[in-house]
Amino acid sequence: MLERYLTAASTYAHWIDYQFLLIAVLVGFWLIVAEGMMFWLIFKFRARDGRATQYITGEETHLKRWITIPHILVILCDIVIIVPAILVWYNIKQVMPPADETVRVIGQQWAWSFQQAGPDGVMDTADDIRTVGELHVKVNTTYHFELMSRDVVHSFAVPSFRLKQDALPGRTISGWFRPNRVGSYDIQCTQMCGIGHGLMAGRIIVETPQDHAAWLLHNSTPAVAGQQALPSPSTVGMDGLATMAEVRR
Amino acid sequence: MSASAKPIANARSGTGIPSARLITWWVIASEIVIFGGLLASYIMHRVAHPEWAESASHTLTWAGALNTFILLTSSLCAVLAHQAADSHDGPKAAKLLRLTALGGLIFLCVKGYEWTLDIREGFVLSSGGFWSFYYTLAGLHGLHVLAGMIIMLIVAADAAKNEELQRVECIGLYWHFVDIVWIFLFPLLYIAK
Amino acid sequence: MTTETHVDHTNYVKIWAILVALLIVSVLGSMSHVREIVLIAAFGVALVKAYLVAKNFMHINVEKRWVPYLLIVCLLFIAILFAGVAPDVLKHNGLHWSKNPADVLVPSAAGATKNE
Amino acid sequence: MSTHVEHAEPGIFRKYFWSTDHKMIAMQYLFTGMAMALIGGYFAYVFRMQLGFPNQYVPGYGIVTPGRYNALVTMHGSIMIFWVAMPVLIAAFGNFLIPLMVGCDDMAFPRINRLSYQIFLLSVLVLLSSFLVKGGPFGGAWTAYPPLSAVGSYNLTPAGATLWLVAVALEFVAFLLGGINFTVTTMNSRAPGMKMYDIPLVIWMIVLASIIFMCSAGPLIAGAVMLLFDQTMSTGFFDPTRGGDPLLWQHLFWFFGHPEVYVVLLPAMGIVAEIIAVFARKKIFGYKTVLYTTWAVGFLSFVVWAHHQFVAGIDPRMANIFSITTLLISVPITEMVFLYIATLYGGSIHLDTPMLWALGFIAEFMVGGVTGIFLGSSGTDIYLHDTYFVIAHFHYTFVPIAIIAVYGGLTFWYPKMFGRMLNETLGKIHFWGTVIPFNVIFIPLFITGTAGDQRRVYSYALFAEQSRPALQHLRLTSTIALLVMLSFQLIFIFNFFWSLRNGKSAGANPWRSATLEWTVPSPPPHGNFAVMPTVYRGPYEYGLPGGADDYVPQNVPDQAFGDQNS
Ligand code: HEA
Ligand code: HEA
Ligand code: CUA
Ligand SMILES: [Cu+2]
Repeated sequence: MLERYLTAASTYAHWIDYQFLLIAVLVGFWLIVAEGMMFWLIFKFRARDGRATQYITGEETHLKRWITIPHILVILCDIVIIVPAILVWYNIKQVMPPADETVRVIGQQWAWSFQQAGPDGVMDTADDIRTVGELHVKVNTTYHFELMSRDVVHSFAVPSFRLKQDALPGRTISGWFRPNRVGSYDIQCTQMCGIGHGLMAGRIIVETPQDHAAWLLHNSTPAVAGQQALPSPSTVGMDGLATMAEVRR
Repeated sequence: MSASAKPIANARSGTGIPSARLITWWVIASEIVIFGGLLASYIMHRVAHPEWAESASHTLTWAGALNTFILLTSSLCAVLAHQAADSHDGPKAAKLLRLTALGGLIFLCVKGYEWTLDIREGFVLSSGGFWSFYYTLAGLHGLHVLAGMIIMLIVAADAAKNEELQRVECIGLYWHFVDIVWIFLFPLLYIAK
Repeated sequence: MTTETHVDHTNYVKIWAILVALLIVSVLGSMSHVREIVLIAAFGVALVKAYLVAKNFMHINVEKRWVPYLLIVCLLFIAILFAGVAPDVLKHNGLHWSKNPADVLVPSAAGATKNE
Repeated sequence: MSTHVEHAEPGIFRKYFWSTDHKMIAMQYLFTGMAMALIGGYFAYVFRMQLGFPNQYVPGYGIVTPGRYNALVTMHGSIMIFWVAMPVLIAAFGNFLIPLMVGCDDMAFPRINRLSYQIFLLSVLVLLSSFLVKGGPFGGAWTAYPPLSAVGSYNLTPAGATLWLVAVALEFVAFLLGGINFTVTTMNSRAPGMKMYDIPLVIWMIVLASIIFMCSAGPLIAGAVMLLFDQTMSTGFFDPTRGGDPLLWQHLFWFFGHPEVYVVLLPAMGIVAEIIAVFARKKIFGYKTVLYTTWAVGFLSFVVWAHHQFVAGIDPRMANIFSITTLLISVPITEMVFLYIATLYGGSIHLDTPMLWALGFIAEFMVGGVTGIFLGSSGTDIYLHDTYFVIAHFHYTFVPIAIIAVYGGLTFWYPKMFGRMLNETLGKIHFWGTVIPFNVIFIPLFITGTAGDQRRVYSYALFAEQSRPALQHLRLTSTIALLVMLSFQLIFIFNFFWSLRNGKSAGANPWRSATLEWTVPSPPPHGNFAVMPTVYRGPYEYGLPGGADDYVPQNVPDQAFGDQNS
């Protein structure tokens, strides 16, 4: 259902989409029943001359049934919803499938920077690739991310992956994702982080292994620390930069 | 508004507890969650940061202990004032209440002296996590002492004229509550190191 | 007013004396080097003192029943708060997260003031 | 603002600003709240215009820059919750109704009541003054997460942030005082004979809401002190580089923030209960069960707070607990809603304006409630958190509460407050002109949220997926519907002030209602009751078989059964 509105580009996107559908069907049913009941009662018992009101306290067993039975059914619905909801949560947030690759994601006012291993496959070596605003990943590869923030709370969200995790200063939070569709997708910051919050956009580029290897080779010159502090034009576009400059004034 | 212009609402007592005492209990209940929230935050941080013990060792245990003693004694005066008010002896209740307020004043003086020493040693509000909590907790408590004293003197002025004697008990309840808060602040800030 | 139960004068002074004695106990206990004794002297005694004040000075035991219950419920809410928050604030790491000194991996934070 | 002239002896100031009369204090709260609603609505207009017509000149405001956008959203949220919903639903209705409905002459502590409003007014002034300081009002969202809210160089509105915090703290103090007073008055000052289960539901709910507020606000007041020191005294309570923890604030905030939504929900539910009973001529179906569900909601509301923080960096294992409790709390609310619907059964439903609002409330609130289930189940919240789906969810709860139910209450008690009837035709036009556009505003936002639109973003230009034209059309639809909705509010404002002078005279009991406030003249005189009433029965004795009229007021003795006529 969700895919009608936004592509699903990671393995767990479908889990969330199915869960959404399940809830939609169950609560949708109850919503329609309840609304329908209400409007029917309004129509049926609209004031008419000569018809007396019934005196009902709500303690009568034969009438109370009409509350208790739906009530139990709603509890059952809640259980049917919560069990898969927790399973989805568990599989996304609590267990981490073994990683093929690891990336480090750092939020700051108001850009995302990324660090990943260069061709040698090891983090924190000279050939690490650091990028700003753009993350290149291989399709069908399980990534672990280590998320942190330099200043305030940000939130690392990739809607097409159904991925969202706040980045807190002072903490490293890890998670995982496994892209399964080649393409280029939005990275949002979804936590209010100051006046540039609406400008804190990024792109995540899912490539075939070949393309990714080529990209790695091409970019594996050691980055100078500190250069990452400013978003690159490639991410925000000239428009964004201009606004950002205005904002900083 | 003079006492006689009180609404009928004020005189009724559906629960069997006079309104004045009832409202005091509710005030205490809402204060419990204020202090409770702050204390819970402090305890969590304190357990998480064993290194704060070093800062805590600079607090002056004697000052804390002395202040505990003063508050306990003033609580005694408050309860004796309540007893006097119960036997309709307004002037005596007033005298005891003023004594209680005096206890509060001494408490604040000791506190002021202690803080002066702390600050001279270079420990201010922003000198680190422990000190931030130390000044915030004790400061919030101190404000309650101050507020209690002011109300107490007002109540005492009425009580001396044998008016509004039911208030003597209420301000006493509040004062005991402030005392209890301190009973916990003392070990938390001064003893546990 | 709690006129129903008349508590006599000497009683209050006695309670006060016990409270002061307890205070002395806790101060002395804190000088011990055994951690358990310090903790009991600090918090065990504080609980007893608080109980004595609440019972004897605030007369909470002769008040309507629901009043102490109300206060206990307020404490319970704080306990719930504590239980919900402690896994994040009290601990330094948990499932897939850990607190890091900010300067370890984030170079720009290295300049930030660090105390203690 | 009220028109009735009593003895002219107290001067204007004493009468309107220094009064201890609960009805006057209610009016003060009501008019302050309505003025704030206009401000909050104006902000919604400005930022929705920006979202509908990005970067265009907004008539009546100007260009919306990112910084200003944030400030507008923050102020909109804070004002609507703290300075509209709270003062109108709890303080205005609570003040007006409690003494009248429990049968006494005033609050138990009238001067504390006056103090409460004065502190509230001060908080309004402090908040509004933040529009004048350098940097402008605070822009870090109504949740004010530190370190953004704590450090001036991060939020760039240091003065605004502090003023916002002080204003919120003052507002809390005002409502603590007010709430304690409500609670004591209801517990102690009821008319003789009014037992626990004879108290009208609206009073129960306002009082329970006050108690929930009292028990949940404490930790946040403590948090506010800490945040204030972080802002102004360079402490590090929430600064991780100095041993603090930013998550602590989030917990303290939501420990209050979640109960807060039920604090405003309950009074609205109470208002609706009164209206439904009167216009369906029915006893509330299962009065006691409604109360039990209310208590259950009150208690459970303290154990669900972290559902706002599923992905905020809390330990993932904790999310499971909070997800379960969140779904659990939907059970008593569902039951409450079902009981209201069941009340309609066997009734004789008169669709006057107040009833339209009340039924509209139930119909719309259910949509808001069920969408809460999507958010409460932790798995889907990963995706939906901080999207417009959340925005649509809580506007489908808040607007029914703070706008629809409030209009219901206002149209219902207007005759009692001012002694005149509102115009029925204008009332109905206003109803449909509000409720239909309301759905057209927020249904599109469910869709944009589902499509990934994140909140608090002034423009989606930089987000390729979000700047699809289809989504922009939805945003535009929403904005235009808001313009329609706002223009229909003029009808209400006209009706309100026009009827003050020109409305039909109401008489004491125009709706043939059984609760005590309708036994006194409209508007009620100082002291309310000429003879203090005694209560003989519950509040909802409608549709009685065999009576001369179909209802019996609470204060009519059993033997006089049948010969009462308001
Ligand atoms: C008064 C306002 C109000 C009310 C009543 C509610 C009621 C509920 N809310 Fe909502 N909520 C808010 C105001 C409110 N909320 C606000 C302001 C926010 C966002 C704050 C911010 O971030 O700025 C929010 C956010 C919010 C979140 C966090 C979302 C996020 O940020 O990621 C969650 C998650 O669990 C949630 C859940 C619920 C639930 C389960 C209910 C339940 O109580 C609803 C229960 C009602 C029903 C269920 C409807 C009636 C029942 C039926 C029609 C029968 C069918 C039902 C079933 C089969 C279950 N809400
Ligand atoms: C009670 C709460 C309440 C109410 C009623 C409203 C009403 C409205 N809200 Fe708001 N809103 C919030 C609480 C509320 N909101 C909160 C808490 C946030 C989050 C803030 C944050 O992220 O920090 C938010 C955020 C928010 C956003 C998201 C902004 C963003 O994230 O970028 C949007 C977007 O469309 C929006 C729109 C609207 C609209 C169109 C209305 C319309 O319904 C408004 C119409 C206005 C009126 C109808 C007023 C008319 C009044 C009178 C005529 C006087 C009569 C008065 C009385 C009867 C009391 N709101
Ligand atoms: Cu970073 Cu919002
Ligand atoms: Cu919530």
